[in-house]
Amino acid sequence: AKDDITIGVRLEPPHLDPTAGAAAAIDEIVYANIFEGLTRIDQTGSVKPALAESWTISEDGKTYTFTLRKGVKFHDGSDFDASDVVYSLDRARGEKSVNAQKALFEPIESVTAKNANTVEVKLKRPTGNMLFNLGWGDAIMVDPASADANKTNPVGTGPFKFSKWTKGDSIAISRNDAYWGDPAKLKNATFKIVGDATAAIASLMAEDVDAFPQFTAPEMLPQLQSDPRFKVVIGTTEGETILSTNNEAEHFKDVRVRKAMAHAINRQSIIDGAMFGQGTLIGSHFAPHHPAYKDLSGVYNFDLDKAKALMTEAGLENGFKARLHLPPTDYAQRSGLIIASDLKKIDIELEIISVDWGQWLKQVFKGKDFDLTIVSHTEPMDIGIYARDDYYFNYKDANFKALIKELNATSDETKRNELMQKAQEKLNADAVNGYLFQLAKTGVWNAKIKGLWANSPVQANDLTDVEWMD
Amino acid sequence: MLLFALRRFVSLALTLLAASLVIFAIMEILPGDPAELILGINAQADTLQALRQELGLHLPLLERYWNWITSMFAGDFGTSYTYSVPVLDLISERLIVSFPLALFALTLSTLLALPLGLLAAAFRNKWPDWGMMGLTQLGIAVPNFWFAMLLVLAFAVTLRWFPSGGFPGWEAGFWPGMKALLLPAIALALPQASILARIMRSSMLDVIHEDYMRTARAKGLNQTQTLLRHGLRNALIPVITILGLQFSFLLAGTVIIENVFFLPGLGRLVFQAITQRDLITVKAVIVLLVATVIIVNFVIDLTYAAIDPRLRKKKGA
Amino acid sequence: MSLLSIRSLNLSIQNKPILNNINLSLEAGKCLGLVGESGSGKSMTALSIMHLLPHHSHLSGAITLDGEELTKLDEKQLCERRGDQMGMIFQEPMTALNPLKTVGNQIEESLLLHRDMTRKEAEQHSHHLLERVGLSPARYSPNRYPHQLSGGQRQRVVIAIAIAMRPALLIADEPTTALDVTTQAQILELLKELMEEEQSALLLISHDLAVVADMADHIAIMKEGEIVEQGPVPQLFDTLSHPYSQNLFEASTHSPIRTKPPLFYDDAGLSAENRILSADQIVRDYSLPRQFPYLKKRHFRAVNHLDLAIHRGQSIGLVGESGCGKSTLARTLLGLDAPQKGSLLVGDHNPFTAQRDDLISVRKDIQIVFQDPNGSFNPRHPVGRSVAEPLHLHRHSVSAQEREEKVAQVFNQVGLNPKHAHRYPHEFSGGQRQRLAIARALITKPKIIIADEPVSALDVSIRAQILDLLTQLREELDLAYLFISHDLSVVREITDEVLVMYQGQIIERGKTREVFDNPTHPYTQSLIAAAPNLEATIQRRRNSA
Amino acid sequence: MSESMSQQNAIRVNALRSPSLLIGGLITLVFITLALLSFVWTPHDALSVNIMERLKPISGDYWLGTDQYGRDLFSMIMLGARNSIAVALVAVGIGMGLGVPIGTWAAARGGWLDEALMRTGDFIFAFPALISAIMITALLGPGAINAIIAIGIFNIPVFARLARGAALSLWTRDFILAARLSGKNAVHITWEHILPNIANLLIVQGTIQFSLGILAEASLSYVGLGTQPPMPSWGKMLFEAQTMMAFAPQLAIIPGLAIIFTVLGLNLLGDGLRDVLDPKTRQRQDGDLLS
Ligand SMILES: Nc1ncnc2c1ncn2[C@@H]1O[C@H](COP(=O)(O)OP(=O)(O)OP(=O)(O)O)[C@@H](O)[C@H]1O
Ligand SMILES: Nc1ncnc2c1ncn2[C@@H]1O[C@H](COP(=O)(O)OP(=O)(O)OP(=O)(O)O)[C@@H](O)[C@H]1O
Ligand SMILES: [Mg+2]
Ligand SMILES: [Mg+2]
Ligand code: NI
Repeated sequence: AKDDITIGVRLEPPHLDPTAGAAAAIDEIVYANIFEGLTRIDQTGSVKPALAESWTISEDGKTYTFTLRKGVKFHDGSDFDASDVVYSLDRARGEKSVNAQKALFEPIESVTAKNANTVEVKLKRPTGNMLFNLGWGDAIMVDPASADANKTNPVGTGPFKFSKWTKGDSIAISRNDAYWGDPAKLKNATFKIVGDATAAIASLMAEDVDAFPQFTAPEMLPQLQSDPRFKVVIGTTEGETILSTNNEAEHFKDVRVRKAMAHAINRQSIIDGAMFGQGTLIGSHFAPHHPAYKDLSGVYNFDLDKAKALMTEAGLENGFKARLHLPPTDYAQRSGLIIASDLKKIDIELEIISVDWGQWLKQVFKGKDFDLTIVSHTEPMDIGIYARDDYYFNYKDANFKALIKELNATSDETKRNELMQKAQEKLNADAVNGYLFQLAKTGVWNAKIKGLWANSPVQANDLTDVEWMD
Repeated sequence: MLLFALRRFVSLALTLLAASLVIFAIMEILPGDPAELILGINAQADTLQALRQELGLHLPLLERYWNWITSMFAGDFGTSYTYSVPVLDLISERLIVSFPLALFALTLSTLLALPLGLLAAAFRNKWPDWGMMGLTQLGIAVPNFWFAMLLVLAFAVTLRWFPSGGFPGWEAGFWPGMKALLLPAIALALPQASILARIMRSSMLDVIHEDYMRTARAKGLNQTQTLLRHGLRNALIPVITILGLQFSFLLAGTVIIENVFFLPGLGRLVFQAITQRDLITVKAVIVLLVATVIIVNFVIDLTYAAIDPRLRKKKGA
Repeated sequence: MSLLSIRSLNLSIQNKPILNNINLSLEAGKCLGLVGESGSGKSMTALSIMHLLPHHSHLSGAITLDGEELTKLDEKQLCERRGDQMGMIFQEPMTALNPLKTVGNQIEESLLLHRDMTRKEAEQHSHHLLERVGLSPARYSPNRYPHQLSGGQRQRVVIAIAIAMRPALLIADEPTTALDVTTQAQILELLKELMEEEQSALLLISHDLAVVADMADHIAIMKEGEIVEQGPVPQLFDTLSHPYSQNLFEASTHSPIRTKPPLFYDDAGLSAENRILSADQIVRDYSLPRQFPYLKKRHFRAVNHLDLAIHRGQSIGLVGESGCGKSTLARTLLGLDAPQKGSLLVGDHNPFTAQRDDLISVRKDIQIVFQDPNGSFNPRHPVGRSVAEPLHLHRHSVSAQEREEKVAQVFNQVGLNPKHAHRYPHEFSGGQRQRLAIARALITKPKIIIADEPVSALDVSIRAQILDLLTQLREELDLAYLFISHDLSVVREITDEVLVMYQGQIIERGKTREVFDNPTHPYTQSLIAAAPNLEATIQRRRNSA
Repeated sequence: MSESMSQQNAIRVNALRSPSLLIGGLITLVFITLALLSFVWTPHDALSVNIMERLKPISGDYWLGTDQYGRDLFSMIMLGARNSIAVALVAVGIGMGLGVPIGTWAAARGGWLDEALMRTGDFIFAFPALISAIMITALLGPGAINAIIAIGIFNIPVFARLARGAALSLWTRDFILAARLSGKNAVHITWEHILPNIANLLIVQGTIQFSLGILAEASLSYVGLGTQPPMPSWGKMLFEAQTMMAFAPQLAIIPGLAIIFTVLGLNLLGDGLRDVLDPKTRQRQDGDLLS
């Protein structure tokens, strides 16, 4: 069978070191292929052992002891042991750290090597998510000798080795024959950067690219589904696509206005119109495939009369004008168009302002100078952002903060789920943002390929089990 | 000649310096902080500060400009914010795609346009002329990205003769590389060729009416001989001017065409770099592009002299 | 049997008749002169012989060359005849050569085309040809490009190309119109030599009767596409019967009648207060376009340390070959182009430093008639508006109605119908336009008019009218003239005093008669000797016949 | 009076004889009418989204069908025409309004000022236009106004050069000298003599720049920097349609054809104007040496 594959990705990573940048594009290439962490998150989103064979958690939930796998080697031949773990975690949380998710490591008090295969991690307080967090790309294990060069020449412990980066075009990796686990089935894999949706379609049809794990032109899916050459796999992502609302902006301060908007927006028609049917309705900031998910998607049904009534109640029966900042993604641009048309029906006139990511970050995210914007929050389990004072939603609710505080201190699974459901209800009740839909993972690949992830609980294209069938 | 070269060099340097100043100034007022873009939305203030230090973004404006200019003279274009590799490497990697592409398109359009223009002029007001004029009108009117779309649809998706885009790299061989560049080059060349053919035609028509053409006929040369031996070279002079001007358009055209064909070229680099606020790369690429345009026009000046003896320095005349 | 014979030739272009029943014949070794005013069809007759007519032309009749009927040949056969049996020298030496090829190359081309020659042989032969036409390859390298040669030298190259194959028939279409008189004389001499040595027949086309009278054995006079009269020289001049040919002959030797006595520079009546214009040591440089951008600028000195003073009522001629700086001087005197050095006074003011009001009063006194009647009117303004333009100087004192009246008045003065004031320039003939230019110069009632070649663009009969007009106006209005021309015969007829200009300087000055009869400066001597003079030529031909 | 009438008649007759002028003028007129009409009437509301009605084929109700949001394509083309034409027109206006005075001023003044202005023009030319447009829109934010500025700036040196070149050659003409002798100053002369004589050239170049402006706006919108949603623009429509080429090719073909036709129309109009207004090309028709 064929033993090489070309995978299309949308964005080119700025570099290849997942510990030094937020870009999802980095993880999509290197995570689980080149780099591994102590734990890993599998297709279903559950935590599995990786470089740590096993672990124990102390009673108080503050001490984690990891037993490391033996005989693991980095691609450059050096051994992986406890000192590498200490180095990696200290580097990520240290003063000079440029880790984009430094906050994940904030609860860690100390990391010590008990012996060559045992590491003890002490926390400042119990942190229920710790094992999951250690499975993030930002927490991968690196070797002190090669760490600084990882941006251009990543050296990890994974089943694939980095081989070549043709900037702007592709990144090639090849099988690591000295892998500690079951070796990969593919010999070579190339990640080809195809930014443009049109180009993606063309390259797929021309069979220049074998797979697009995240195909960004949902309008083409019916077409591709009926083509026997391809397999279309719809999975889930961690991306809650929301109409982010500035809760301190004039008019939007008023929960009645926010609720009116929730009733005025026909979310199913957004999924149909913008995403061509791909996506799941949500009612809060939580991924539907998660065990703690509570389906609140029906709370605000599409009801223009109710919406108008709410507007009248808020004293805004004549409507008002507002701005809608749209980042340069298809889903945002398309949803924005429909939302603008929807809200016009309750006399909210939206001025659409397209911005690139730089401007979006500066003006919307940091400057909080916006009314509405549309963005997909792709970090897994990120409901905690609503408790952050400085976050751009400007949602400053004491009750919610207390909820999250309690959640962070809890490690009991059922208790946690309960709290999380409460948090979801709270957000839904306050209609903090417009909760539109959970972004679907629409993967398209050659029908003969097996083993690609259908869902993406973390941003990754794990190729370990991928193979061609005849 | 030495003096000439020196003066020309000084003026070239001055123009470039002015250009660099303008570019630097524009880059400075572009909204967006590169450090934030690199680290994403969850980054913390101290991390950002650390990165800013690393990138040298904390220095005062003038000092930054000075550092940039001086190191550029030393051949150091800085390190890309987003790719963390020397900008020079980045550019040279892209250049080996963009430069052949521009050259390919230029050659293609010239090879296509000149004979067509000549033919149309020779058959003025007959069907080859009408045909060519109609086609070139269309060629100018068709947006090149749209044409590119059609090309992909026809030759990559349906016929599968050429790749739909991407670039395998020259190490994959010369032909695969050329094959990848052919469709983009055609899309780029179409409007250029149309304009060029029209210029060639009208320039040839101007020349046809020159007295020396009649002199040539009076010597006993037939029409074709007259056109080729006496007309062509004279007609080329205005064509070359346009060719020089077009180069700049060609470079601009590559931005869009490289996007359509997802070619790893300079145009896409600069486009990406602008949206990612990789300002150091943007600055370098634009300086490079502007320099290219200025240098190309200089070469055009020299070409004039090669073609037209009237522009050469008088020697003992 | 004659070498060339043309029988009932008719030509029409796009159904417009151009030539009508032309009959001509020419013997080997003889010269046939073809004269007639501009547009009469001389060039078209020549091109009919060569079969190089414009597109959409229809030719009928018979043209036989050396017993062969040319109209029956196909294009390929014609190509073989052209250059080989018939050569042609074209009207414009400046543009008849390909600017991008060396002259040697352009001569060799026809040799290589018609003879089985190696490049080497062709090169040798072309050197020989250049020697023949007086451009010794040792002095003037055949590797030069046309722009490196003067007009006369270029015309010699064109002749060398035409005679390269020793054609039996040589057609020379106005071979000297673009050249100055001294060069013209040389070229005509060369043609004569060639006829003698090669026994070629020459068809010489010109609108200058004097030139043809000198060269031809036989003359045909054309008018509006027809031959109105032809005959042998010099007998033809005694028997001119057609009114047009008589008119042509008279106009060529026309001299206006003057009543007022001439006014010379040494007259006691000329005093300082009568002085209208004076120039002292003026210099005018043109900066030439740079050969390359950023290369040092080059200059061309068109007027070189020149002194001049003009008083009321004087009529002064300024002569000199084409390009010697006459027009430049005129523009400088008018205060349009600032001189680089020297001082200039118009009235009592320097036009470049004077106050605005002074300048206006100065401008009222001095006007110009431009060299080119086509270019001196804005094609988009009715001529009345252009003629009235100098009244801008009087805009505070002249009402719209007065303006109309003044325009009507000057129109009448120059013999034009005031009703035509609303017409556009292209609706007037060349002669009428020249009258309009004069009308414009007169409208402010100036004291001096600078007339820059006011007749050079006109054909002989109109030229005579304009000269009469100028003389008459001078008599009536007591104007001073600076009359610029390179045509000596014109200057001789209408000026009292003459300045001879050579390469930006005045080299001789004196009473017109005296200078013409007794030139002292060698350049003036050669100029006067070379100037064709119809009456003198006819006299000479009569004597030798 | 009769004579100047005859001149006008000659132009009129020529205009009728020039097929490119007729066809070009007609096409341009159609699109301008559509654009103007869109202010008061469109068959449907081009901005209202109606997902139920999406991707409808051509029908009596939807003359050109609907797009993926159920918007009426014909209404969008009308609105797009308005945007495209407005952007291009204002950009050409900026180019002419600033370029022509600069060019004629440079020609009248000469010397260092001329040199400085023309070098500045060269300098602007040295920046590949689209890249600079991208920079400008990155600087000012995307949007129609900024697209106009970006495109307009590049029109300035085009017109400045053209006006200067033509004016320079006019300044040496005798009729200008005559005007100077009549005591008229440079402004006066430029207004009375220079401008009327270069108007033809400017009009013809104007149509060319106009068509280039439409293409430039399309390109900018195509990369997301031109007209902003929800306002449709042809370039934007093309961009949105291209992923649907396989099953809804009409979405890409219709705006593509609209661009092609408008640009074609303008080019033909320019060609035609040149033939009609320039007596030289009229004569050229008869004076062929070859063929
Ligand atoms: N290409 C052409 N198409 C139509 N008519 C032409 C063409 N060339 C010349 N004519 C006309 O043919 C007539 C004769 O022109 P021709 O050139 O023979 O005059 P000419 O006697 O040589 O005048 P000149 O002394 O000015 O050279 C003129 O009325 C002219 O307008
Ligand atoms: N604008 C200019 N730039 C450079 N050189 C010029 C310019 N105008 C004229 N000359 C040169 O200056 C010299 C004098 O020109 P000018 O027009 O005064 O000659 P002229 O005596 O009037 O000739 P003609 O009898 O042909 O009218 C010529 O050699 C000409 O080539
Ligand atoms: Mg002639
Ligand atoms: Mg002159
Ligand atoms: Ni024809």
